[in-house]
Amino acid sequence: MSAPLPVTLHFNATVTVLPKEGVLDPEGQAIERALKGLGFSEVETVHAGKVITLSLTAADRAEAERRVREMAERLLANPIIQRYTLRIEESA
Amino acid sequence: MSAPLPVTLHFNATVTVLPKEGVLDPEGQAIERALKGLGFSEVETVHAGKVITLSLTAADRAEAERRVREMAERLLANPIIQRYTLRIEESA
Amino acid sequence: MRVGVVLFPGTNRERDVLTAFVRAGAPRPRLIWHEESDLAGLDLVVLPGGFSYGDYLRPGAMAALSPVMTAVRAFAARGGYVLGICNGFQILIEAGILPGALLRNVTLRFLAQDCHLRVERADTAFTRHFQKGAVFRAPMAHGDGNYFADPATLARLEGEGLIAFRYTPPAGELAREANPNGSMNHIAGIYSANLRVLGLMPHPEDLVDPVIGGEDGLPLFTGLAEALAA
Amino acid sequence: MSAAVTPELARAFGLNDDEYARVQAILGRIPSLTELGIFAVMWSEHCSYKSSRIWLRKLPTEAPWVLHGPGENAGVVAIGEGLAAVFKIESHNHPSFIEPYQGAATGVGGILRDVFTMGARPIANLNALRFGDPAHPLTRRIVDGVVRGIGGYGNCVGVPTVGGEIDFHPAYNTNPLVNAMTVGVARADRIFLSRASGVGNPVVYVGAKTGRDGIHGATMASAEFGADAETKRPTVQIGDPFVEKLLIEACLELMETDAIVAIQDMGAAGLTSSSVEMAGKGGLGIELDLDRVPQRETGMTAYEMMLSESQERMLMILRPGREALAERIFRKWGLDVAVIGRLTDTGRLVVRHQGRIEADIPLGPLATEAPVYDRPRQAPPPPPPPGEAAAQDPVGLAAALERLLASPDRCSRAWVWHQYDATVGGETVKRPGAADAAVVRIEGHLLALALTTDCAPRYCAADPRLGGAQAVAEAWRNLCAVDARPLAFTDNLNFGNPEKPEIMGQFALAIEGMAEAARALDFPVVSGNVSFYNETEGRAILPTPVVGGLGVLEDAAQARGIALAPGLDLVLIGATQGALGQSLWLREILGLQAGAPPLLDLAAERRCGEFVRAEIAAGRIAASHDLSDGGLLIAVAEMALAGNTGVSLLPGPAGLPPHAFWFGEDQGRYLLATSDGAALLARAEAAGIAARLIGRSGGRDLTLPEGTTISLASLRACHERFFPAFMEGSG
Ligand SMILES: Nc1ncnc2c1ncn2[C@@H]1O[C@H](COP(=O)(O)OP(=O)(O)O)[C@@H](O)[C@H]1O
Ligand SMILES: [Mg+2]
Repeated sequence: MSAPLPVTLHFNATVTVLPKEGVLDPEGQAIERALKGLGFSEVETVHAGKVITLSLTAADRAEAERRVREMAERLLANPIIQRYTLRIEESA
Repeated sequence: MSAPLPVTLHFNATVTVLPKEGVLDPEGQAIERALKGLGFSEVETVHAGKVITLSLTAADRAEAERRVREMAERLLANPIIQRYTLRIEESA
Repeated sequence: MRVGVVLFPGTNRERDVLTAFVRAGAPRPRLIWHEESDLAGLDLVVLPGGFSYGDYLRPGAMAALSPVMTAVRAFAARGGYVLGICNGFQILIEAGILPGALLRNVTLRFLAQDCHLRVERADTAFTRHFQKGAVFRAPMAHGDGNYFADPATLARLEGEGLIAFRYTPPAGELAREANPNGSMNHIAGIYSANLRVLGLMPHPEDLVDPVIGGEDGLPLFTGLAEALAA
Repeated sequence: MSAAVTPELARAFGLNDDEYARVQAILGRIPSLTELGIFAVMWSEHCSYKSSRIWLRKLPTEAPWVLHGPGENAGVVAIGEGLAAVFKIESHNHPSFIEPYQGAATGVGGILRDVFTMGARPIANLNALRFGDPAHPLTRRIVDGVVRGIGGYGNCVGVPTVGGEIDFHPAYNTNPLVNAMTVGVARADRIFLSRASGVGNPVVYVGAKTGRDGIHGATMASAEFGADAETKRPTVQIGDPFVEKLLIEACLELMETDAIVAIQDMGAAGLTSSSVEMAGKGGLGIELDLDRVPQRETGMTAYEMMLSESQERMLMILRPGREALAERIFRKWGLDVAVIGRLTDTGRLVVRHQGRIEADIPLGPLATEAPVYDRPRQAPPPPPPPGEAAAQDPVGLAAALERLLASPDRCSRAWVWHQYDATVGGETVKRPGAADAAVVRIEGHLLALALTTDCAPRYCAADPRLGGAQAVAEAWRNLCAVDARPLAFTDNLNFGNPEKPEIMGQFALAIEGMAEAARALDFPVVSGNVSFYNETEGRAILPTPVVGGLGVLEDAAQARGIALAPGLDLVLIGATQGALGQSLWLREILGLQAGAPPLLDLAAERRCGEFVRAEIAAGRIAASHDLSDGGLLIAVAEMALAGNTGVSLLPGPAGLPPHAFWFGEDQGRYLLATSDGAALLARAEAAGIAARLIGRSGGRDLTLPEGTTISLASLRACHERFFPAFMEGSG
């Protein structure tokens, strides 16, 4: 009658947090100017943001993704000025 | 006698910069504590870094990659404390 | 003595440094714009504090690439004296003129408070008016002052006596609470191998006047004025 | 783009039907969308002061040393040696709730621009902050973001943050107050004003590019928050202190030349208010060609450009032919510069974009027909009688002292100001925590300015008139305590919804009280700001009229701090009745917010302040502290902690319960440390001033009159516990 033992899998997640479209990105602008100053004239636009990598356990990929999304919404990104993207990979 | 007109392609590049192994990452640690404090006990380790996204033109993917790598080495990452990864995609 | 003070976009403690040299009896330094590259005739180049290029990306990273830094590198290689304070120290490090890196403070907060610095050697142009082992007070004001170096570099700095100042309590012993930014080996400032380039995080230039709260930082400037007197 | 302009749209823009009718009458037609936007922001509460204007006129604004009073970007007072101090305070309350870091940061940026616009180099920043109950779930995040934001901006631009104040109260739970003050110094004969002149002169835009930031920020600041505050979020502006620093240097460099006729920062309602105000004050017209505005985003409409609140921008009128000079200086500093229009003699604002006229508005009526309201007022209930509850002391002096010193409103703020660079510039004589007012010397001079921000909202809530007067008197007192000659103040009137009679009643009375104190103390208002609609879901903040005071010291070296040295007599100056109504003791020990606030005797206030200044100037005072929240014993403890020197206290007067003597908040009092207490008492008596010897400094303990001894170490632990524990509580 016992439920199947939950398997725990390991995942690596990368949360990339960038300024929302249209929101001023002073750091990106400063980097853009610096790159152009170094002669990288092929550069068009630059944005700067944060990346958070984390390892975690979850029953499956869907759960890992759901949890990391929750972390992003509650702590890692500020929805007023930032947007975020997730990448999740199962690890060894 | 004229050389073939160089085609210019557009690329989006993402440079992800993270603390090197063995370098203190107080921000990653603080995020880890905060996540655990919020009840995300499945989190194991956290690292925090920077992401720089840029759009640029180049003749081909190899050139785009070479140039972005050069940007990373000269400005975007500090090899003493950071490692970086690149991702390049051709854009419309 | 001819002193040049470099101005980057975002430098904000240049006037503090000018005042400190004037109070030390030195001639008023000349301001050098970051796009200049002529340092001829100078005895000492100062990179003052501030937020060059807004501290974006990494403090000092963009300033390190400016024309004047190519000149400063050559100037230092010729044996010129260079003093980098706070953001100036970060720039020297990013430019590879001094080794290591300055990470974010362990507190993850900007630290603006007085600290105490122990003088590790008193036989340099910068510290000749201090006693070896003396402790003096200096304001600190930075977000990224947490000194880091790989083990080999650290061993070399220690072994060759290139640590200039360490954070300590007023009595001079080593104590973790007195090292608020978390620097390795409590390092607040380091020298180049020839002892002619000094980088440090705190601001002795902001404590050179009894009316402002003390003259603890003045010996650095009077010492330099004497050492480099033409 | 011209969306159909309808009365509904006008209402959505914050114009009521009567106001919208006036717009149509002025134009003689239906406004374009851009015109509607311009009228809406210019007639918003924030820009037009429509509910407050008639009341602000009651404040005294003149004195021989006042060079420019309200009406300019900032107030200007002569401080001697041909110099002038330029200063103002401004609120950024709503943005700081929505995005605490950026809200506070851009608040600092905005007030800096008001000051350097006038040609002054900013030499100090201060702030006044009010947060919700520490136990409220949002409070910690807001405190963290606001403190980081103030530091993040001020530290980067290199202007020392030297003072401020912080209180907590549940009334600010979802409506924190962030008031930022900047003080600058200029040559008195080189003040730049915003009045445009010279038909044909170029209108020049400098600074950062225009994006879609904060469109409708000004109208947002003029509307109460509902539960839908979240949906208003995209209007938040982002600050770039690096660009601001460049802008300061570039503007001051251009100001050394003769190029500038008039200059105005682009604050609330950006291009609209700056162009309208400059041309309007000059009685001229102005033409703008929006195609020339430096733009950060593509496809911006005229409406968006006129209303954008992108930060770090300025508008200037140049003398003809000086465009190239300006361009060279701004390019050197890496900033955008563009001629975007010229002055005309039409008296109209004409806005062109992509070959179309998007707005054509007569400036005269836009200003003269702006609404002004005498809103209904309801007198608040009379101040409550002093309570009986305070007669008994259930805990004793020692326990009460420890509790008060540890309370959020009285504990050490070092955790906060240790994140603010207070020393940059090398001229900070008295840093936060060192004295009642911050003291900053003027480079190359002995002269110094003393600066303070003050307000006791709990007094204002109980008796707005008395509370308003008290805020002015307290600022004045703080300046006297460091031996500065008080010159003038700037004020930030933070109130709830003015459409509610009880709020308007508070507002009017607070102003009357402020005016009365200002007159009695010869301490005029030279600039200020009104922030209404500080309410969430119908609940208003406490009335909070913050006063930012400025005084001058002829010699920075004479400034006194609060730090005690051993071997000194402590003398209390001013009369003590033991006023416990609305006191911190009552609140923290008995849990009561009750009774009438302490009375203010403005004549005695003035006598005591002048006496204290004369004593310090004569070199007889080693340390000085004014008495405020928490009363005498708190002041003693603060002086002891600041100097790391103990004190032995003498018993208080017979006939007054000890807790009333030691914790009463009677106004107009100071605590002075001097080597000869008897002589000081004699001089006070001769001057007709109440004075009393209360103890002597020395040792490492505070010894209370009944003999209890508390070590400085344990007092310090109480004092310093709250902020780190609260803020580092979790992540
Ligand atoms: N409470 C007040 N007391 C005195 N003057 C005030 C007050 N509120 C506003 N003012 C003055 O009214 C003018 C307009 O203020 P404001 O709209 O805040 O200026 P800005 O255009 O710089 O934002 C300024 O001169 C200001 O000093
Ligand atoms: Mg203004």
